Amino acid sequence: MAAQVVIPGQPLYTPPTGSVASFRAGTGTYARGGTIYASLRGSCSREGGIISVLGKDDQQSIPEPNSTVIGTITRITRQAATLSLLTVDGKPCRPDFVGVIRAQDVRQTAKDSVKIWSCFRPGDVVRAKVISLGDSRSYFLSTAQNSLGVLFAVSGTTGATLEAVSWEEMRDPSSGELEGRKVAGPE
Amino acid sequence: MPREVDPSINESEFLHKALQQGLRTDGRSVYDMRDVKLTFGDELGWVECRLGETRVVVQVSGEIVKPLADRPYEGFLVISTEISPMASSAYEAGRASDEEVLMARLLEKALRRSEAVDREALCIVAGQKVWSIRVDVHFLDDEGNMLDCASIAAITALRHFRRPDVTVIGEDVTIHSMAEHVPVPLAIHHTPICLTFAFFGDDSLAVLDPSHLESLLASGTLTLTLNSQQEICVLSKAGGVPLPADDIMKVIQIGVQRVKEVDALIKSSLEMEAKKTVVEVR
Amino acid sequence: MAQSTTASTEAPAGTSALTPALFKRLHPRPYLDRFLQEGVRPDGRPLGADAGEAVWRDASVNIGSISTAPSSALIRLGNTTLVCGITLEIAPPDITTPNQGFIVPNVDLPALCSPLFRPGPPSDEAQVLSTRLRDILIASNVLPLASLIIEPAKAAFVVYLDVVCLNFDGGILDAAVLACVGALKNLRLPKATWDPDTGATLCEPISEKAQGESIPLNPLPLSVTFGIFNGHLLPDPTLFESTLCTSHITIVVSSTTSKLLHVYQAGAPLFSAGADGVEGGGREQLKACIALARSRAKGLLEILA
Amino acid sequence: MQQADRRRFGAPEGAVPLRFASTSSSAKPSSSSSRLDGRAPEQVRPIFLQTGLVGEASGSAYIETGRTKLICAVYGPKPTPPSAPFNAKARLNVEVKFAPFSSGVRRFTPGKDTESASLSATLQQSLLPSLILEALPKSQIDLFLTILESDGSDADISAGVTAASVALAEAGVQMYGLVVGCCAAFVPSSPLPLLDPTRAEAKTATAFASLACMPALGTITNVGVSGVVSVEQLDETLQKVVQACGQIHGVAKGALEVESA
Amino acid sequence: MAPRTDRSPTALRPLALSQSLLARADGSTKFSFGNVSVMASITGPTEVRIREELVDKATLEINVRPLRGLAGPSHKAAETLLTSLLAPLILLHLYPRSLLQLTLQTLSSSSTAFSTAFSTSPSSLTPSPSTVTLQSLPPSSAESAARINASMLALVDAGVACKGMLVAVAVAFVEGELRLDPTQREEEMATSRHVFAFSFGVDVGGTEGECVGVDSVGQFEVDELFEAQSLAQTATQAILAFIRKSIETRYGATGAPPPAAVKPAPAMKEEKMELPEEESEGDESMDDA
Repeated sequence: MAAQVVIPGQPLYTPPTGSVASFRAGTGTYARGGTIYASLRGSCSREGGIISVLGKDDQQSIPEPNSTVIGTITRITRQAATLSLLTVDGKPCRPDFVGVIRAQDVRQTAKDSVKIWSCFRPGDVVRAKVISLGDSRSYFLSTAQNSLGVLFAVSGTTGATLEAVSWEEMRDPSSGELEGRKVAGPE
Repeated sequence: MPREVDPSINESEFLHKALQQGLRTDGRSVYDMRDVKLTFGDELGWVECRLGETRVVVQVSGEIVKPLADRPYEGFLVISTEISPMASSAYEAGRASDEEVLMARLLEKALRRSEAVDREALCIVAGQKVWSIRVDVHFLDDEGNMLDCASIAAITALRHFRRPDVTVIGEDVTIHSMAEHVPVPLAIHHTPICLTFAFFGDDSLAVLDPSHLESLLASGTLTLTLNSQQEICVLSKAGGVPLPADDIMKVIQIGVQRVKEVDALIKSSLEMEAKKTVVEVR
Repeated sequence: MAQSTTASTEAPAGTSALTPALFKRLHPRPYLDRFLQEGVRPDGRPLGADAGEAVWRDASVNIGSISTAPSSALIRLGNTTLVCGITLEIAPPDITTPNQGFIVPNVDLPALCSPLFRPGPPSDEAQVLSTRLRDILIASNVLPLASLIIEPAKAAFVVYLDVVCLNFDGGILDAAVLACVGALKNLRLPKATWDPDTGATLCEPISEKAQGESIPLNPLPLSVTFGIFNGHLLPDPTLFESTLCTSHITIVVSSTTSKLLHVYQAGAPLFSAGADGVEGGGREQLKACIALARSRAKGLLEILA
Repeated sequence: MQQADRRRFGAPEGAVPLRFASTSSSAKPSSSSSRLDGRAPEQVRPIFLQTGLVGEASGSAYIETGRTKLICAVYGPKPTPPSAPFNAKARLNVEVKFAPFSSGVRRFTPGKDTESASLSATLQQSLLPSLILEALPKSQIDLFLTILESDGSDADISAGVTAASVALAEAGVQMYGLVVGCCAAFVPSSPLPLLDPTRAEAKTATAFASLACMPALGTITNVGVSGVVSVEQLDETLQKVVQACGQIHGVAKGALEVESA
Repeated sequence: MAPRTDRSPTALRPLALSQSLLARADGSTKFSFGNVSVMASITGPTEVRIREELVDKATLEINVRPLRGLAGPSHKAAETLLTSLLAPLILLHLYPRSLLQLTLQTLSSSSTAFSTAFSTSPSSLTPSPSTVTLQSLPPSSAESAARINASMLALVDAGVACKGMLVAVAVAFVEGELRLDPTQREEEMATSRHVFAFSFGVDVGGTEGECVGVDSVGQFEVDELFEAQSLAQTATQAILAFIRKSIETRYGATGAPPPAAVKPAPAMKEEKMELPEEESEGDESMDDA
């Protein structure tokens, strides 16, 4: 059943005078003078004592701490790998969001011995998690989880797509050569 | 955009030491210009000037436009000096560097403000139609001192250029094709030529026509615009080291001599070219 | 091909839900290739020469919707939307062409129409479109410049054709040509007289009584663009398809004659010469494109009428 | 100036706008009404409002009221340019443009057009109080508005505010409520102020009032009065304008509901 | 318009080519069709601005500059044409994160501005011509073809690796007659103008050449287009032979660029042609077969 469409500014809930509010304001809403209003255009849900409004699915999203993002590596240095983000939480985003995976955020263990070059190469498609809003330029990302890391990579020499053989290596099926990567496992 | 690379200390020291002995890296003496080579095109008003490896092409063209309301008797002389990355990748397309602006202004002063071209002679019908003469300066190769090269090319091209003959009856204008009537040269009062000196260090050592390396290492430049009648049209010393007045007078004396040589070269080149092209203009 | 297998092997290892939108974003080439292998385009159009009219996007024209302009046309070509508005001015003819007025076409791709463009002066792409539009309009001579003369050598109309894109989804040149032609067809020039005493031109306002003069147009140019992707011919490509195509060909045909008015193709060869091994194999395919363009032009002409 | 001209095909030398022989073609108001188009003084023109016209934009709206036609698109939230400092709130960038054919004479000024710049500023001021920009740290929202047909800049800006707010709502930018705009002109020929005046009506006006408000919350985000008008008359007028805004809000609501259905 | 007297309708004007003329550029070439000549210079691979940097290939920046006046929208269109023709041929991925800067300067093209007399007096106004010509469109086809050739040769001079050679030529129909390499005046009087670009090399056209670019304006029948294309193909083969000879001389013992001026017969056929990539330096690498 299609939920009721609400528009921004529409009052969703006003507690009866004198009684305690039975709903709290969730996402897509705001409270003013006790009344909860919608702040988004979308469908309204009242679950678990929280009123929230969900926008449409194809809404552009911006990265927030804890978002899962997918991006392409554009640049690597000794200290960090830079990504151009493709998706945020499974939704395509604008290409000009930039994220950085610093060497200490690549994996959980042996953080000090991380060599960026043996974890990422330019062009790799990587899944990562946002750990903070970062500086004015880029978001700080982390791949320090089993499910995070390189999803897709091609060989620098033959151009063939690499296959994962372990957490740390991928193989070129055409030449059999091994290349180092921080490989993402299944979720 | 790749920036100009600073010369190495070795290059710099070598050049300075040689200069102190009155020697230049390309074998010239301090007040020598590099060879000026003028080439003319099939088209009237097309001139290529090479000053050593520095290379500038100028095309002069004319069109008929309406004059400004407050100057109904005056034609236009439009000088376009955009340096493309062809001259050197240090120049960015579509964005003028300070150096470029300075060069454009000096060239403008040399050609326009010195009234080299009689603009009133460009009038066809007062307040209605005048010639607008366009000087497109193309810098092809920057091996130093593009300004002098451009000024020689531009004034030579202006003297080489011919505009179509025009007959005016009342307000009606007939423009004759080049084949029908012999085209008309522009009224040119004099031949201003820029000469640039570069100064090095405190000992106010000056060299004429600095090469690319010399202009990178120079502490300042001085540009004179002179004509063969020994008149100074523009003197511009922009920044750099402070110079005693004597030194300035000295370079002016040298300039006066050099400009005569260049003027003679332009004249003889134009005469030789005229002999060739006479055949073409029927 | 290697890449498309990648995508399939990646899906199980990767995200739990590789949605179509995500697939399109991550691997645009395999995404398009998969569609084409199934004989269908991402927007549902069929592929193949015998698919008839369905290979084109819907086109519609709305003439004269802008009342501040003497004539205007709003074109929709699939999602692509643009408006061509005419403004008139009067100028003395160029001294070398005293019998001709002026047509000044300009295409504006404002930042509004697509995230590809920034606010500010016209982008390179807009300038290229303006140039090609001008070349097509002038070379086809659709509006004879001589018909814009008010008084020879003294005064002539200047017809500005300003094309403003509102939604940018490929096929802009095709839509822009259609919009200009639509606006020109509907244009009426006010009656104008040049006064020899003042040198000025006075016009009679267009009203019920004085409807102005409509200009007899020459055969109309109609532009049709094709994209080439992986050996597939994609008629009237969308923006997404265009960015992946290795080559484009634009054919401008004449509405009533058999003449072509403009052919433009640059980049990877239209059809690999070795494909059929015969000299002129690409030529047959170019002929097929031209035939397709002609049939499309007929359809476009109908919506203009 | 040369810079801008080089990227377009320019006007031929000496081009001037058309001059018409007689300009006394002004239509007379119909007998029953004081207005040229037969509306009652407090009646606004019918509004056509549609969302989603610009496919790649986060949100967009096209509005047509009488002869005023304009389109608005919102892009973002997107990252701020690297040069911008860290900002805990989103920035709202507004750019208003006139189509060259929007105003009768060819409208073409390379570089900045002062009228568009002032419209941009008004639009931004009218919208900012409605937006919850704190929800979008270090990002930027671009709002572009193109006026295709203008019928007086006051009517343009009122329609523009409504369209912009609807486009922002469609883009999913959090806001306290929809903003709609309306304006009124005081003309000597009518005892009552004329709401939503056309260009012809605005020409004779002695004073103007324009207002942007959030009818859902009953708050005003921007109000401007120019010319001489008595306080009582203004108060009365503003109430009428707010009423009209209520109607416009209904249209805006309708447009947003249709799209999501 | 009078028929051609100085050469046959299917003959080229004298070609001229000289390379490495400029001291400050990494590669330069001047290419001429008769009096239409274009200088091309290449700088790079060199440092690229971060904003324009491409991770996996070189950024190709092209600037086209006219002989007279300032560059306008039509020069942007010329840049776009060059980009779409050259980008597939240059092995850009060999130079990631770098800049290849190509600048084109038209050095000469005869002006047709005052070639005929005209008058503003009403009595002398000539009626508009009955046949529709491209008079109102500035002539540009021969210049466009010269630009393409000069660009390609500047790349060769600079030692930028390419898959093959690109050669272009202009063709026009004047009063129903097909004319190769039209003059400015012929372009103005033409009913249609065409620029064809052919690529030569393994996988990109072989020795016959493959048509990779067409830019035709005017009014023409389909068969005319093909007729023009065939003539252009033969002509580009001849131009390539000329280029080959000229480059061989340059890299041969003599060193100096030849004062090249040949009038190749249009009948010149492919027999003598060899693989063009093998010429010049070793960097003209071939893609895997």
